Amino acid sequence: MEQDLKAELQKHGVFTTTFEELYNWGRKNSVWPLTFGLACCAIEMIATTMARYDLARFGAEVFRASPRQADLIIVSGTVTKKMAPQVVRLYNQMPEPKYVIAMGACAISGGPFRDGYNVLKGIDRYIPVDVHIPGCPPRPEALIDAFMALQRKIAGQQLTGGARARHLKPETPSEYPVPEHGEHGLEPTLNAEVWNPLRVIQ
Amino acid sequence: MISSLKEMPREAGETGGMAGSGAGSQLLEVAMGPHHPSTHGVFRMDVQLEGERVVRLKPVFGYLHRNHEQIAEKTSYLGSMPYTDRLDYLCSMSNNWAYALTVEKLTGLQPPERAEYIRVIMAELTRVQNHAGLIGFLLQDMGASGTPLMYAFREREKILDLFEWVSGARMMCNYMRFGGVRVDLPEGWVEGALAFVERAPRFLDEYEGLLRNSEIVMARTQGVGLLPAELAVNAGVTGPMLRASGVNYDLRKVDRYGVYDRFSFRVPLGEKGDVYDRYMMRLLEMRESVSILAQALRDLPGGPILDPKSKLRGLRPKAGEVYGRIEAPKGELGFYLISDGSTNPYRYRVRPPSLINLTVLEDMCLDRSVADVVVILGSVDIVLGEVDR
Amino acid sequence: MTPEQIRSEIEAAIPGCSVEVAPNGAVPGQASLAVDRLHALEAAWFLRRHPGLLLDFCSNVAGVDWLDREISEKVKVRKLVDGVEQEAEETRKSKIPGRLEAVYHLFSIEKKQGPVILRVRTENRSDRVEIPSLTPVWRSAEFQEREIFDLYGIVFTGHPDLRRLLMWEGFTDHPMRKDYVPPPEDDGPQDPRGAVGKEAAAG
Amino acid sequence: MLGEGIVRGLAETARNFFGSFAEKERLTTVQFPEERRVPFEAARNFPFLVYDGDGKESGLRCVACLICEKECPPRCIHIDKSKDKKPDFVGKAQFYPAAFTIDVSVCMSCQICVEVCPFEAIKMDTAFELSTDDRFAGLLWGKDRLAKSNEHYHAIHPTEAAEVDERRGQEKAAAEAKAKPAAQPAEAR
Repeated sequence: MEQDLKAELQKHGVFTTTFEELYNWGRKNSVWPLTFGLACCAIEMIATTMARYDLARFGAEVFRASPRQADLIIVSGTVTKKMAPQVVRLYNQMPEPKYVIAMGACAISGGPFRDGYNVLKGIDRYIPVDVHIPGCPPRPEALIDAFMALQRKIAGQQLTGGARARHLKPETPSEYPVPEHGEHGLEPTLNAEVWNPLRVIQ
Repeated sequence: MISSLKEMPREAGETGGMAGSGAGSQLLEVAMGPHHPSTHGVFRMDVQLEGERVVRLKPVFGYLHRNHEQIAEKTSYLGSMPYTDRLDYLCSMSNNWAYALTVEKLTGLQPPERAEYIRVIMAELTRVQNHAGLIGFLLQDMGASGTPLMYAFREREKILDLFEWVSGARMMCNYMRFGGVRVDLPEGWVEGALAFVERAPRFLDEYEGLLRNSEIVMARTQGVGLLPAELAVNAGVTGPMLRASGVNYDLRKVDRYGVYDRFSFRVPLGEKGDVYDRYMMRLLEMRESVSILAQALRDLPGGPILDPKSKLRGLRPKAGEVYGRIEAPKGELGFYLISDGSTNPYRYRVRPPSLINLTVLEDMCLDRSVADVVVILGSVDIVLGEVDR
Repeated sequence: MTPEQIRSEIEAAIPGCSVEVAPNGAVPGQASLAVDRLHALEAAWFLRRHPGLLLDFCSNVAGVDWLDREISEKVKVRKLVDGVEQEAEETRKSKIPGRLEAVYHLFSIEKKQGPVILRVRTENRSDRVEIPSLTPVWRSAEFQEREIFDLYGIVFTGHPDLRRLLMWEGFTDHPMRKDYVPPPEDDGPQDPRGAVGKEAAAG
Repeated sequence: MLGEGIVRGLAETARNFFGSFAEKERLTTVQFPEERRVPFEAARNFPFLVYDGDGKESGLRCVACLICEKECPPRCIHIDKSKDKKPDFVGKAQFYPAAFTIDVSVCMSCQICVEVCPFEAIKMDTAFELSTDDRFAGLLWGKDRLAKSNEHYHAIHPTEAAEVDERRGQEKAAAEAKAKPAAQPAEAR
């Protein structure tokens, strides 16, 4: 249906929708995040759910403690090498469709602690990330902004056709290999399937 | 403790179904964490259970070990200041102070009077918001889901507004400098802080009335997690936890750092050292903090905010070492610095109160049930950024 | 009590114990007591029970890594130059062997005083790194000594539960040592100078 | 009496619930995307480069002295110094940054770059709605994204910007005054 016609009908009190839109509308307004706090950003994540910012207004009222009941993992804080396998395992245990928000500098790239021997330089080495929020820590408003960006992404996902959402493609994995603790660090140091390194083209 | 428990007479079926049918002979190993809603971050406890009773508990650390000490040994003295914010990320102002105090001891810089007062104000505001948050989390662990934490964060936001007003950031203030503070209080800030201090007793009454008399809270906290005074001292427990066991040791009174000797305040003490005492300790300390805040805001002098000898870049203290400590909301926060005369410290060590307070976790939890472990851990008040650093 | 007084009291009370007063060049400049490894535990018990000190609270335990250092000093010597005795400067190089060290900051809660700084040193940095654990005296050292064992590799003999504290079991390095080199990681260019735009152009 | 404490606690929550209808103070929620708190003047998030006038490239105050690059604790600033020199606001020939990159995925908003900058060239911005799905293109900011006008600086930190402008005005006046007597003896000779 054409957008103009739809808008016109809406003015007259006739609402039309496609199955895809209805389905995505439902999904985007009931994203349940995982109660998963790692470090400083987790406090801002909690602050976002509290009275002043109230993330519940966006349908994310329920923070689930079990990954089996969660749709979204907010990686909020520094992922250390000791913790990385557990984060990947939690991600693997979440049912599809699932989304990842990398909240704060540490989760994106290791942030200020990236020179540390026990700090993972970004969670996108092991699991795919949908939205990155820079900041150290990002303000609660920034998390809400990222949450809305994720909602827009969900609303725009196609259910059929070649460009359909990641979780609907049979060839994309739902689980990723869990890194192991080696003698000097994590093995492997990254998952080449997921990670896109920065290329400098001179 | 473990052996005595095994000898205890046991009724049939008391070991619970999970441990199997062999009466009391089988132990169940449970790993609580690192992803667990009640561990206040990424912290793991390897608990051995006999039925519901804890017979062994070993904390496992390091899930948030961010190598703060090593990074600090590679950056300049000033460059470590924003990293100290991220130690105990609820109390960045007091961490800043502890580090600034230590470097001042090392270099001989002297903060002016106004800066000292500002530091006291910031530290006490930090203490109020930390204790309010802690009580919220503790009550949440006991099942009072939501409401106390909501109240705590409502008040915390007001304090964070004050922090943001002066330093520009909500949590990671990076506000103190060696020999003073970074910027002066903006216009209207003191009035804003006074307005908060005036309202604070009302909030504290409300917060105390909310659950203090609740029979459930009393049943869950009184007599739980007993910590005798001798053990607390020997295990290096500090802060509200030590004072809840009845030991009168508050660095604000003992070391009299800053200008704490100019304020009149009391040091609340507990009797038994159980979870209830630790819970009440926080409530009482918040009231004392509010009284210090009122005095400091009343007496706040004018003048400069930074020692004129202090310089931002290229600080090179003389070779030597120093240990500085303050009474942070969680206990004695110390910094141990060794300088070799270069621009970065040769050795930089943080004495984390949260980590050392956990030394007695096993002693407090033995012979209690799993549900009590959660409450006892909550009453210790840990922040993983500081435990693992 | 000054560090010198404490030193003489320890040496009088514990036969064979040698204590060195290590100077401190910082502004407050409190000297510390370097107790020899073999008598460290006895010295610790002595300090804790000493009626004038009553150091019942061990606040901080820190590991320190001292690398092998070469110190060059300029010394004035008299030399015969062309038959005439002259004063000349000569640089002498001396080697200070590296060692690991555990530093204990002791306070007294009873007497509200402190700190007394105690240092215990290992023989070298590689194979002889045992020092006695002071956990039997102060339990607050338990986790901190484990941390030092983990990050510096000092083996505390007599520690009730000496395992790694922060890093995982199976990790073999001691990362806080000054000569620790982290394993190479493929993390692209650390320096993304001028990469903006070009990356987008590459697709 | 059993249950008394619980009733008292419930009374406390009830007072808050009903009080929120009467008291504005008890209503704390900020309906974020529609309703925004007025940002504090000191608020900071990520750095930006100030330029004077209209020239986004030519008006940059930065002279590529590399102090901020060196002092940045997490080392997220990367500068390439130019080969040639350009006159700055007082007419002195200075280098300029050929490339100036800030990796905001590393930046910890500590403001140390602002404090150490002797040229008032780098300041803190207050924008925080920066979420992106692109790890590199969205978070590696080059000169074109970092450069913001002095007017923008005035809009977000008015007091501070006014002070900076005054100081720069004095500097410029002093430089002009110095240039004049230097020119006169040369004519006399």
